[in-house]
Amino acid sequence: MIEELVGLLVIFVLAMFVGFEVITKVPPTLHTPLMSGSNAISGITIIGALVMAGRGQSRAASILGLVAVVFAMINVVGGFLVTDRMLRMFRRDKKEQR
Amino acid sequence: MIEELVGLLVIFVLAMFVGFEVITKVPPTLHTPLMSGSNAISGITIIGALVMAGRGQSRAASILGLVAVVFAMINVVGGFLVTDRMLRMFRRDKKEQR
Amino acid sequence: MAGLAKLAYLLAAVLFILGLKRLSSPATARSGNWLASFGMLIAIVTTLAFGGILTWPMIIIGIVVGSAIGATFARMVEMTAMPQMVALLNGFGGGASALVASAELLRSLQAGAIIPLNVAVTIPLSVLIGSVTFSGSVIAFGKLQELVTGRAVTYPLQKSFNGFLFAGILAVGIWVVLQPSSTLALGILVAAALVLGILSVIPIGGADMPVVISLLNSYSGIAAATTGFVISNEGLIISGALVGASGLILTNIMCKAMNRSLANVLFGAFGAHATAALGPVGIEGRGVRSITAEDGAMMLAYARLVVFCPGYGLAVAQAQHEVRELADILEGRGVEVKYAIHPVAGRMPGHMNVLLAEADVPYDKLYDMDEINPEFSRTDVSVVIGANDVVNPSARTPGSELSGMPILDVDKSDNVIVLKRSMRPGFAGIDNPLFFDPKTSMLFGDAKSSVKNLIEEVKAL
Amino acid sequence: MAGLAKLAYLLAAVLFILGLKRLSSPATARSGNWLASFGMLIAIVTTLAFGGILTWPMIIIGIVVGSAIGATFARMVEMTAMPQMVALLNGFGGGASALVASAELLRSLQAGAIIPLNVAVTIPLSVLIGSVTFSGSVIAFGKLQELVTGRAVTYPLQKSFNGFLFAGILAVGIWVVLQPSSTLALGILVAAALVLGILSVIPIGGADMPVVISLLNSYSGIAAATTGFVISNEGLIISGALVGASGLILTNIMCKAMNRSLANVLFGAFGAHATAALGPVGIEGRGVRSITAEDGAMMLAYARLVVFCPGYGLAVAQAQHEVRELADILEGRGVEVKYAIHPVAGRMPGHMNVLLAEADVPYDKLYDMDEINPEFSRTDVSVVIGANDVVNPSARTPGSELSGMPILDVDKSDNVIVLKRSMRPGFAGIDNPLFFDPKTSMLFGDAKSSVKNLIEEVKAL
Ligand SMILES: NC(=O)c1ccc[n+]([C@@H]2O[C@H](COP(=O)([O-])OP(=O)(O)OC[C@H]3O[C@@H](n4cnc5c(N)ncnc54)[C@H](OP(=O)(O)O)[C@@H]3O)[C@@H](O)[C@H]2O)c1
Ligand SMILES: NC(=O)c1ccc[n+]([C@@H]2O[C@H](COP(=O)([O-])OP(=O)(O)OC[C@H]3O[C@@H](n4cnc5c(N)ncnc54)[C@H](OP(=O)(O)O)[C@@H]3O)[C@@H](O)[C@H]2O)c1
Repeated sequence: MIEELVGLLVIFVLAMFVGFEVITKVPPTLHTPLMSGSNAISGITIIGALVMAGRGQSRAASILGLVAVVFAMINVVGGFLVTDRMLRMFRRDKKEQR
Repeated sequence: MIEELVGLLVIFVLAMFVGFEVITKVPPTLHTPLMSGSNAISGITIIGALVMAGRGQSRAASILGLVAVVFAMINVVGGFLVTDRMLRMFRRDKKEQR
Repeated sequence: MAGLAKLAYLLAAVLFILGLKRLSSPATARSGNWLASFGMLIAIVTTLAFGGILTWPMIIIGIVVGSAIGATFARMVEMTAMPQMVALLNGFGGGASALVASAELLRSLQAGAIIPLNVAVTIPLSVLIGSVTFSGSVIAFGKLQELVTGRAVTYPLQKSFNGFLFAGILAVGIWVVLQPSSTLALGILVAAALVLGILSVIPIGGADMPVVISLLNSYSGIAAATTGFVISNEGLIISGALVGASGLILTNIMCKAMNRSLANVLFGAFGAHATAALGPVGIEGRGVRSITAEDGAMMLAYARLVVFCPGYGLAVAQAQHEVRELADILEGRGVEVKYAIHPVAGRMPGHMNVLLAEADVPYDKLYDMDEINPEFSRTDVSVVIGANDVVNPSARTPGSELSGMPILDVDKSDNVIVLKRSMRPGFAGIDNPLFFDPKTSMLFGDAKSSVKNLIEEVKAL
Repeated sequence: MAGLAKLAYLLAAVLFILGLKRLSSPATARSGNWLASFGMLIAIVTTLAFGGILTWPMIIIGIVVGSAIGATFARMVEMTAMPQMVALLNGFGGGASALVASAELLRSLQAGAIIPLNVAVTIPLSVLIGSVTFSGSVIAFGKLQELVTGRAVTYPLQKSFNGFLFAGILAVGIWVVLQPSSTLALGILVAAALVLGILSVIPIGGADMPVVISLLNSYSGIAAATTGFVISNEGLIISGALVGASGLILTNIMCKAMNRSLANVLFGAFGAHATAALGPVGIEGRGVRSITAEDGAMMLAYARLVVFCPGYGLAVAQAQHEVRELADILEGRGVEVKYAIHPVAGRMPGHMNVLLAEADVPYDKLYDMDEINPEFSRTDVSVVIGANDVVNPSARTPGSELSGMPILDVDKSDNVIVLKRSMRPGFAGIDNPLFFDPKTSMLFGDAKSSVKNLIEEVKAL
C-alpha cells in the first residue's frame, strides 16, 4: 500500500518537474491563455466524476457524481473554448509574414 | 502484471520529458562534461549489480554480479571524478568577477 | 483492459504536456490548445469505455448540461472580463474535485468496503483543497465582477479567527481519517472548508485577485492530483501536477513583478484603505499641465517614434480598438509605433496582450519591459493609456509602496502624454510624480473617447 | 521498508535531475555534478541497507576495486583524450547492465522461480542493449586511441551480413523469451550481441566516433532503464531515461552541426577513402601564400581585434596553453582577443571549450558560432589554429561533402592566418578554398611550435 503510494508520488514529482520546465518557457504574452488553458486541464477530474456518476452503486454518490460531471465539463469545455477564442486573436504582423 | 508495467512506462515517459527539457538547456560549452556526467549517472545499474552480487542465492549470479559491481563502479567513480576535473577548469574572467 | 486504459491515460497526459509545450510561441499556441483538448477527449472516452459505467442517463445529462454551460460562458464572455471567467471556471474545477472525493467516500461506505489508510488520508485532503478552491474562486469572481466589494474587507481579530478556523479544519480532517464512516464529519469538513475559502479571499483587495486566482488555479491542480491518489489514477496525478506547477509559476511571476511577497498579497490587506488614499493628496503647489486632444495630436503626428504604454485603464475603457486605429493612422504618416507591455500592467498576467490581440495588433509589435526600456531614450512621445503604477518613477526611490518594482522608463522619453480621467492614483493607491514632470502632458477623460479625439485631430492635420 | 527504499531512490533521481539542471551554466555546473554524485551515493547506500544483501566480501571487493580503477582513470587521463575516456566508461556501464540482467536470470532459475513474461521480455532486451554498448564502446575507444585503425573498415556484403546478424539476434532473443531456462540461448545472445556491437562500429570512420559514443551513451541509459523494468526499480528507470534523452539530444546536435543524417553517420562509411583524398589534390596552379612567424607576429601585434578559431589540430598539438599565452601577450598590447567556437570543432561536442578551460581561458571569452559570425567583418586577423572543415567556405556552395554545414565566416575578416602542418585536408577529406584566398597566409608547422614562435616574435617587437 505504502509502496503503491510512493510509486504514485514518483509520478507526481516527475510531472511537477515537467510542469516547471515546460511552463517557464511560456512567454508573458501568452500568460492569460496559459491560465485558462491549464485551468481547463485541471478539469481532468472529469474522469473521476464520470466513474462516480456512472457506477450507480450508491444513490448519494451518483448524485454528487452528476454535479461533479456538470462542474468538470463546464471547466473543461469553457476553458478550452475560451482559450481558443483568445489564441485565435494572436497573429504576427501580416507585412512580415512570408 | 501488465498494469505494473504500464505504471513503470509512465515513469519512463515522464523522465524522458524531464530529460529532454533539462538537457536542451545545457549550453554547448558544457557538452563534454554533460556527456561524461550523464554517463556517470547511467552507472545507476550499480544498484542492480549490488543486489546480484550480495544476495548470494546462486554462485554464478554472484560472480556475474561482482563483475557488474566493478564495471559499474568504474563508470560511476570515473565519470563523476573526470567530470569534476573538467568543470573545475571552467572559470569566468577574473577581471569581470566581483 | 486496465493496462490499456492506463496506456490511454498516459497518452492523454502526454498530449497535455505537448500542448503546454506548444504554448511557448504564439504561432503554435492554438494547435497546442487543440492537442490538449484532444487529450481530454481521449481521457473521457477511455473512462466511458473502461470505467465500469453502468447507468448512462446521468452521465449523458451531466456531459450535455456541463458542455452547454461551458460553451455559452466561453462564447459570451467579454475579453475584458477574462480574469473573472478564469476565476469562475477554476471554482468549478475545484468543486468537482471535492465532489468526486466525497462521492468516493460515500460509495465505499455503501459498498461496505474497508477504507485503506492512504485513501482515508487523501479523501479529506482532496475535499478540503477542492472546497477552498471552489468558494475562494467564487468570491474572487464576485470581487472582479463587482458583485462583492472589491475593497479588502478587514475586521478585528481576522487573522486569529482564520487561524482558529484552520486548526478546527485540521481537527475535523483527522476525525474523517479516523472515522471515515461518519458522514457528519465529512459534512462539517466541507462546510468549514467553504467558509475558509470565503474568509481567506474576502480580506484581499480586488486588484490582487489575479494572484489569488492563479494560486487557486494551482490549488485546483493539486486537488485533481490528490483525487488521483484517492482513485490511483496516474492521468489525474500528472495533469494535476502540471496545473499545480503552472499556477505556482504564474503566482511567483506576478508577485515578483509587483515586488511583493506572496504572504503580503494574501495577508497584507493591500487596498483596505484605497478610498482614503484617493483624492488630490500632495498635488497642491505643484503644476500639472493639462492639454487638449489637438495639442496631443500635434505632438504625435510629427514624432518619429511613439511608444504606447497601456495599463488597466485600457481594459476599463475598452479602448483597444481605438488605440490600434490611432497606431495605424500614425504609421500611415510614417511614425514608428511600438507597444510597451509591463509584466503586471492590467489585472492579470498577459492581460494587455490579450486585449491588443483582440484589436488585431500583431504580437511582434508588443515589447516586454526589458526590451523596450533601452528604447525610451530615443522615443519622441510615450503615450500612457490608463496605466499608472507601472510607470510610477517613485518605484525607483526607497520608502514607497512600490519601491523596487521594475517600471517602464517612460520619463526617459522626450515627451509623455498621459490619458486618464482624473488625478486619482492607481491600484497601489499612491501618487505618481510622473504627472508633475515638466515633460508630461495630461489628457484627461475616458481613454476611449480621448483616443477617439486624438484620431479625429490627427486626421484633421 | 520497501516504501522507504523507494522514497530514497526517488530522492536520488531528483538529485540527478537537479544536478543536470545545474549544468545549464558553467558557474553552477560543478555543484551540479556533486549533487548528482551525492544522489548516486544515496542510491548505493539505500541498496546496501534495504537490498537484502547477505554476503558482504564480494560487494566490498567489487566496490573498492571498481572505485580504485575509476579514480585512477579519472586522474590519469589527458584532457585531449576525453573522447576515448567517455567511450571506455560508457562501455563499462553498458557491460554492467548486461551482466545484471544475466545474473537476474541465473538467480531466478537457481531459485526455481517461474519467470513472468514481462521479465522474460526485458531480460534479453537488457542483455542485448548492454552487450552492444559494451563491445561498441570498446571498439570506439580503440579507434580513438589508435589501437584499432581509425579508417572506416568496409568489406563486401557488410550491410547484408549485419542485417542477417541482427535478424539472428532477434531469433535468439525470442528463444530466450520462450525458454528462459536455457543458459545456452543466453550465452549465444550475449556472444552475438557483442559481435554486433563490434561490426556496427568498425565500419564507421574514427572521426565519427563522437557521434557513435554519444549514441552508445544513450543506449547505456536505455539499458539501465530496461534493467529497471526487469527488477521493477523506478530509480533505474528515471536515471536511465535521463541518460537516454541526453545521449539522443547530443547525437542530434552533432549530426545537425555536420549537416548529416544519423543514418549517414552510422552506415555511410564516411572516411573509408580518407587516404585517397590526402595529398595536394587541386592545389596545382593556384597560389598559396606561406609566411614566417615574424610576418604573422607583425599582423597580430598591430591589430585591433583578433579572433582565434581553434579546431581538432589544437587538441592534437596540445597547444591550448601556448594559445592562451599568446592571447595574454596580445591583450597586454591592447589587442582585443576573442575565441570562436564552432559546434563541431574538434572531435566531440564542447571539445574546444574543455581544452581552453584547461588553459584557464575564461569561458566568457568563448563565442558560439552564431554570436561571432557577425563580428568577422570588423575583425583584423582571424587565426585558424588546426581547424579545417569548420572554416571551409565550400560548405556554402552546393555539391560539396560539407554543403549546408554552417561554418565560421573567417573569410569575411581582413586577414586570415592558418596554422597547420601541411596542405592535407581535415576530417571530411576535402580541399579548403580558404587556403587559396588572397587574404590568407599559411603558417606551416605543428600548432604548438608555431604559436610558440609567434609568442617569441611578438615579444621581440
Ligand atoms: N497584471 C497583473 O497580473 C496584476 C496582478 C495583480 C495586481 N496588479 C497590479 O495592478 C497594477 C497595474 O498597473 P496599471 O498601471 O496597469 O494600472 P493602475 O496602476 O491600476 O492604474 C490604472 C489607471 O487607469 C486609469 N483609468 C481607469 N479607468 C480609465 C478609463 N476608463 N479611461 C482612462 N483611464 C482610466 C485610472 O486613473 P483614473 O481613475 O484617473 O482614470 C488609473 O490610475 C499594478 O499596481 C499591479 O501591481 C497587476
Ligand atoms: N566536435 C564534434 O563533436 C565532432 C564529432 C564528429 C565529427 N566531427 C567532425 O570533425 C571535424 C572538425 O573540424 P575541425 O576544423 O575542428 O578539424 P578538421 O577539419 O579535422 O581539421 C583539423 C586540421 O588540423 C590540422 N592539424 C592536425 N594536427 C595538427 C597539429 N599538430 N598542428 C597543427 N595543425 C594540425 C590538420 O591539418 P594538417 O594535417 O595539415 O596539420 C587538419 O586539417 C568536422 O568535420 C566535424 O564534422 C566533429
